[in-house]
Amino acid sequence: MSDWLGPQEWMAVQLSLRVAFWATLVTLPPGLFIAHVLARHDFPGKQILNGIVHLPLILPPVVTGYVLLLTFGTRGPVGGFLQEFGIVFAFRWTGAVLAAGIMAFPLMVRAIRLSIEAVDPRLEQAASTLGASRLWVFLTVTLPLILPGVIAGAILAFAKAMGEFGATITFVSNIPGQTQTLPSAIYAFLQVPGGEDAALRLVAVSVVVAMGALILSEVLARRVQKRVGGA
Amino acid sequence: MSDWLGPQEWMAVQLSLRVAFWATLVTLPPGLFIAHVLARHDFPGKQILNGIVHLPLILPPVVTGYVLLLTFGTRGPVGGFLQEFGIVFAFRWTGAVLAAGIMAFPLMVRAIRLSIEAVDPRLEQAASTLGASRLWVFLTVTLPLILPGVIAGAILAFAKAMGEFGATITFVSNIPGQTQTLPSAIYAFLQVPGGEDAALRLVAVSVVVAMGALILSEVLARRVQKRVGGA
Amino acid sequence: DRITVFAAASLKNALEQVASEFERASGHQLTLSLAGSSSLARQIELGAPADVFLSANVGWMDRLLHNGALQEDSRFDLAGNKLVLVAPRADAVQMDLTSLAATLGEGRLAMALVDAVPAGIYGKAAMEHLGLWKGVAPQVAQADNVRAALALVALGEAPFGIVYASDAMAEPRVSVVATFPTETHPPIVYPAAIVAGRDRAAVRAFMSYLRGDQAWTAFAAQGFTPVGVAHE
Amino acid sequence: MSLSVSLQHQFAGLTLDVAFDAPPGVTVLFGKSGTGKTTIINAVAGLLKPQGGRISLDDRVLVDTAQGIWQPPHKRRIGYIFQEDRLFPHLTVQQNLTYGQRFAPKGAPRDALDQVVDLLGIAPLLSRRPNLLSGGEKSRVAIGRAVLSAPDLILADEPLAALDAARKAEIMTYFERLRDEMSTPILYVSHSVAEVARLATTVVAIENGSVARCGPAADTFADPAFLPLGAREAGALLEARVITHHDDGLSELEAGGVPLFLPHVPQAPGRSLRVRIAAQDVTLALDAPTRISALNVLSGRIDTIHAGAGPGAIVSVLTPAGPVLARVTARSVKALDLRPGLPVHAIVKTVSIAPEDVGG
Amino acid sequence: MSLSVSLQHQFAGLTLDVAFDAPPGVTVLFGKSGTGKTTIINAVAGLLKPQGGRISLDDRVLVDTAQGIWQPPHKRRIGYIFQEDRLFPHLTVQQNLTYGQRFAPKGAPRDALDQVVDLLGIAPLLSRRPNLLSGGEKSRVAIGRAVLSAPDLILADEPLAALDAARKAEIMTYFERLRDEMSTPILYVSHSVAEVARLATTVVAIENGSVARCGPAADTFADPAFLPLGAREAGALLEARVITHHDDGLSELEAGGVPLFLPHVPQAPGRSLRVRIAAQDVTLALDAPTRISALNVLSGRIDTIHAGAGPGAIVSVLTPAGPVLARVTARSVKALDLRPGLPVHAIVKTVSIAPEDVGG
Ligand SMILES: Nc1ncnc2c1ncn2[C@@H]1O[C@H](COP(=O)(O)OP(=O)(O)OP(=O)(O)O)[C@@H](O)[C@H]1O
Ligand SMILES: Nc1ncnc2c1ncn2[C@@H]1O[C@H](COP(=O)(O)OP(=O)(O)OP(=O)(O)O)[C@@H](O)[C@H]1O
Ligand SMILES: [Mg+2]
Ligand SMILES: [Mg+2]
Repeated sequence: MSDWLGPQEWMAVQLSLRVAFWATLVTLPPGLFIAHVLARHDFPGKQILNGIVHLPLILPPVVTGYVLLLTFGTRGPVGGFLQEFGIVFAFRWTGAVLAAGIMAFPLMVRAIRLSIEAVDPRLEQAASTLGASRLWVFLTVTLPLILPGVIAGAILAFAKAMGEFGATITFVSNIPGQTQTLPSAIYAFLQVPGGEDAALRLVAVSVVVAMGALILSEVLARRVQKRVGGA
Repeated sequence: MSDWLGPQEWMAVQLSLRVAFWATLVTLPPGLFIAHVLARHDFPGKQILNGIVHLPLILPPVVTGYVLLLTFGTRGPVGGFLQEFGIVFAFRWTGAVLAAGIMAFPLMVRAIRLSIEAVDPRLEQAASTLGASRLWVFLTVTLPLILPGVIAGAILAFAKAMGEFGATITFVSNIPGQTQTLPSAIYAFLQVPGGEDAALRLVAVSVVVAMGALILSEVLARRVQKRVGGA
Repeated sequence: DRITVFAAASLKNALEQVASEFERASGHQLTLSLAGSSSLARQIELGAPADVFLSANVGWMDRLLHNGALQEDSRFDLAGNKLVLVAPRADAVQMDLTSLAATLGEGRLAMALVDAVPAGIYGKAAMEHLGLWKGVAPQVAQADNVRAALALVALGEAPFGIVYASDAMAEPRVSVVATFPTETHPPIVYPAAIVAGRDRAAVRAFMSYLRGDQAWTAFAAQGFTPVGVAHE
Repeated sequence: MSLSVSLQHQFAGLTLDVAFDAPPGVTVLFGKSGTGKTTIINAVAGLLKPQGGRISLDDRVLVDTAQGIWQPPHKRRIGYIFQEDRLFPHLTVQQNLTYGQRFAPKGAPRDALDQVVDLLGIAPLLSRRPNLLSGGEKSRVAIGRAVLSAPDLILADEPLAALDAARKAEIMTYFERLRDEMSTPILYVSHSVAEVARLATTVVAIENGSVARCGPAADTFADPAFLPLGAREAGALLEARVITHHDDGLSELEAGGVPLFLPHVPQAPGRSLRVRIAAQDVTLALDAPTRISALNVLSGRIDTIHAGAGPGAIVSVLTPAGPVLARVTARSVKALDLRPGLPVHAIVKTVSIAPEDVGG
Repeated sequence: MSLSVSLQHQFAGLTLDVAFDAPPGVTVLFGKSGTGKTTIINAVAGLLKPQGGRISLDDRVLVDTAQGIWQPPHKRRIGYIFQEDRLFPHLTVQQNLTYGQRFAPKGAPRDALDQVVDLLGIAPLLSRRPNLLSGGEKSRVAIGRAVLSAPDLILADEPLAALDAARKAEIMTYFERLRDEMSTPILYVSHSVAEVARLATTVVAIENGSVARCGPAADTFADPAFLPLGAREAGALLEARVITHHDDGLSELEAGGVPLFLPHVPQAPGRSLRVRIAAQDVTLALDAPTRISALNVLSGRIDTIHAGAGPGAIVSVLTPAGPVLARVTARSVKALDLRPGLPVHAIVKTVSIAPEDVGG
């Protein structure tokens, strides 16, 4: 493997995995929260929240990256604030996580929201008559029932994070070992004549990794489904 | 509006709408089919099919675009074949539809699949005892019940198609009036000094259009849900 | 007649001006497809309906000529550019390139992709030529194109960046603090050529219009520098 | 039409191995909760692929695991009334009711929608969706949906559990009509002998996954040892003929030459019908009773006495009308010195032949 | 504890306007399908926000629309046995059963899991998931889940509809224990008077969204005009005391000095209990009967005669044991010249006081 991939590409593979993993993990709690809010609550501004969540999907990634740079960069309002607490995104792999996470967010929210909407509210009612508060109902009834959807959302997010390029490179640019993810490396190879072979190797790695994650998620989801599902 | 947007930008807006609309419409039937197959059937190679569906999400869009160019270009195996029947994708708006559709496909399939998995198979059984064949069961029971998911999938696809850039520009280039979509136009503006304002205007248009579509889909989905759903 | 031009996106402003003037003068219609040189080159290789290719670098042009996708004798260098070091306007002071590594410290040097995108390749070559590359390499933040590198400097995220003079000129938030001598890097040129099999009167008319003074005014206005003899 | 079932299937908690024939008419499956009734019905409907066995409806083989035959559910032409309602939530009540009609063969005899709707009392609900219905309303719609699909066979899994007695009686009458006029065979799961006795042609009692008893309803119910659901549910069936309808609301019937007085029955004079007399409603007297409110007294001789596990006994009395069961205490058996051959009078309160125990 | 309900709510097809008090014990809601029973119970549980009204449990106000008070369901401490089972599909039976326990206050009196599991006969199912249970098994688990949450109030919406008679009787006994030992008030929906008569402290009959009748169970059942579900369900309640248990499996009780013989009851001698005598199980005789299998004869005088719409009449007889109802034909009323004041003998078959009609 290390023969086949140069050390720099190897680093990119590792970094991409790390970024995708953390992007998925970090977006999961807010994804659950927002999905629940959108699925089960009505409030003024709901459509606006929904729109904001979908923005990264609609905007060209470059624009998203630029917006991230403006807000989470060291000179940005949020970035500057967080910097005081030692949290820095600019030019760090954490920034790549942020970018990938934000790009993946709408996919995750949609998947989870659909699952929540499919949960029979009568089961949640039953739980509440048994004494479970809203939070407990969510944790003990809703969450286990939407697990297949959460897994689906997570894998979508992971896949998206593995493939994300435009926003990431715009926000944290491409620093080998720190922010150079697989797609950045692939992109670079494709920019120069004759780089196709090297790009192809990296594409193959991407595909293998993502397929692995996909199969894992299917197995997990199926196990969960079997517990809950039909005869 | 035509004052505010130049004629070329205005064309890009129209084209993007057209492309997103057709991309959504054209991917809907295969999306339904594949989602149903993945949700309700087991067969060898299922994981491979699932993986292929997710590929456009995993790969950097440039790679997807390149692959499309290689296969559906005038010199590509599929493109060359289709050309005999007068179907041309290369450097046509139809190619932009193809690119956007393929990029949006995994999102649509996931949304629909989740919805199908949430349908109580006992209802489908009931329909079959009443004499409905598999196809009828799907059309009269499954499909109406998953409508919210189909709408969600379609709107994800539409939003994605509106925002798709990398694969499109790589596959069909950026020809005003033919393949220049909003994101391509935004990209071009961002490549030269002083283009930011124009880019921003186009971003605003994107956002407004996509939000409109989003709200429409929410209203539709809610109406459907009300018919089916809880008290 | 309708002429389709596949051109590097960085030529957008100049070409649009040229296009409208040419259309008025000649009566021909001009369609501009603006994208990255690599995309355009591959598309032309695979049969894109382009008549003229304007590349932002020599590499892709060479490859297409080599493949026979372009008409050999039609090639010429349209314009050139200069490479400059920029800093955010607020803390901009003219400086010596050799002190870059020291001044940079922990800060980032924004460049386009140093192995893939022309501005990055030129920049890296220049730094290597000046013997500075080793010192700054770990600090380089590579953007996917030169405009994104410029944005990093303009927003103050990177204290320095290496970009084209043409871009730096139009960005009010940055100042040029040093210019790379021409001999430190391969010549920066934007070559043009007719796509093989697309040689028509109208296309030729456009190519010669591009060489003319009127076109040159437009390029010069965008900060491009002259190449070859035509405009000396 | 006649259904023939032979099934082997194994679950974690249940080994099912049953074989029975369901001749035309109503075949009632009795059995405690969890004995496998729904499992059997699911296999007949095609919702469960049995591990082994053969199910056929006349010549039509629905399943034969040995020959690898398997008809999918939608080809079986079965109207299944599920234990839960399973209504289509996206369709109105009316659309639910007519769902099966489009798949029914053109010429299939079927009841008019209006008639079924009236009978089930769901006319005001037609435009509503199922999620806005009460429990009993849902189960009535589910019944309508199944019978309106013009099925060749009806499977009914406790269809009346959520209904009040009055409504139950009406729907029982309707099932009777289906059985007789449409001659649709019905496989019916119930927990209550009283509820289905008048309907049943054949009785199949399931215990822990096997057939404990199977036979024609009249014989089975007349057997004092047949207590599938406890002694309280015992009772015999008499074949009777309507003689006339009296002005005071009573109908006079005749069974084996003995007059029987019942609350008005709808059948015309001359028609035959089946009357169930629950064992617990019968009092035995050694002397012919006079000046009592009970109108029906059947005289006969004791055939057998079946002492149960508890303090009771089931006494079978042979009367000209047929065998009648009486549930009495062991104490009475002793006090009255009841024994086979003894002449006794079976006192049956008119009214205790309740409407749902009379059927055609 | 005492529940007080006053409710106004309007649906497309129903205008609900009811007010009743449910004193400690079991309050039974009777009513035909679609009259609003589930709707009332949902409002008590907090699953429906009524358009108007007030519901309180002793001092605890659960809802008061006038004052804008609203307690969410999880604060109400209510054990709701739903009309459908609503088990959690992702939890095993055991986890379903113990779900509510973690939310119960620490010191709340509750039954041991084992005991409830045994009673409900679901021990072999503990590790299964609900989708693999039969209909009756599910409904038993649902009962267990509600009672194990140590509720202050139990709402039971036809909890026994899917069960056989034997299992029903066992669970009724258990509800009785909850009522007496745990003194948990129970609001119980049923379609069958016989099923709940022994349980009921209070009876509320609902008709088309309003309270048609409401009062203590004994009074209400003794009223010959109270026929919420048809004459077949009429019957009176007697207060009796256990005297002794005989060897032949009979228990001797005493009600107002009159001996009553019943199949063995579990209560110890000296304990009081309530016995229901269904009107249809009573035969009236003008002469004291002899040599018959019925062991119980209650002598008294006719109080009222309530002629129904059909051929029957409900005769109320005042006996030393209390009022007893008898359902007879109008023909017998005429033939025997029955009229208020006439001395008669009410013949009750021992065995017709079925186990489920006896309660403590
Ligand atoms: N898919 C399954 N896997 C394992 N066990 C099952 C499955 N389906 C049913 N069972 C078990 O098989 C037994 C019989 O179930 P069935 O539903 O046939 O009972 P039933 O006779 O209809 O009972 P009820 O009267 O309660 O509805 C039950 O104990 C049930 O738990
Ligand atoms: N959310 C609702 N919207 C409109 N109508 C409703 C709604 N919920 C119930 N209903 C109607 O109100 C009436 C009373 O319903 P409810 O469920 O209280 O009846 P019920 O007495 O419990 O009947 P059953 O014995 O059949 O369960 C029914 O006609 C039902 O269709
Ligand atoms: Mg069952
Ligand atoms: Mg109800």
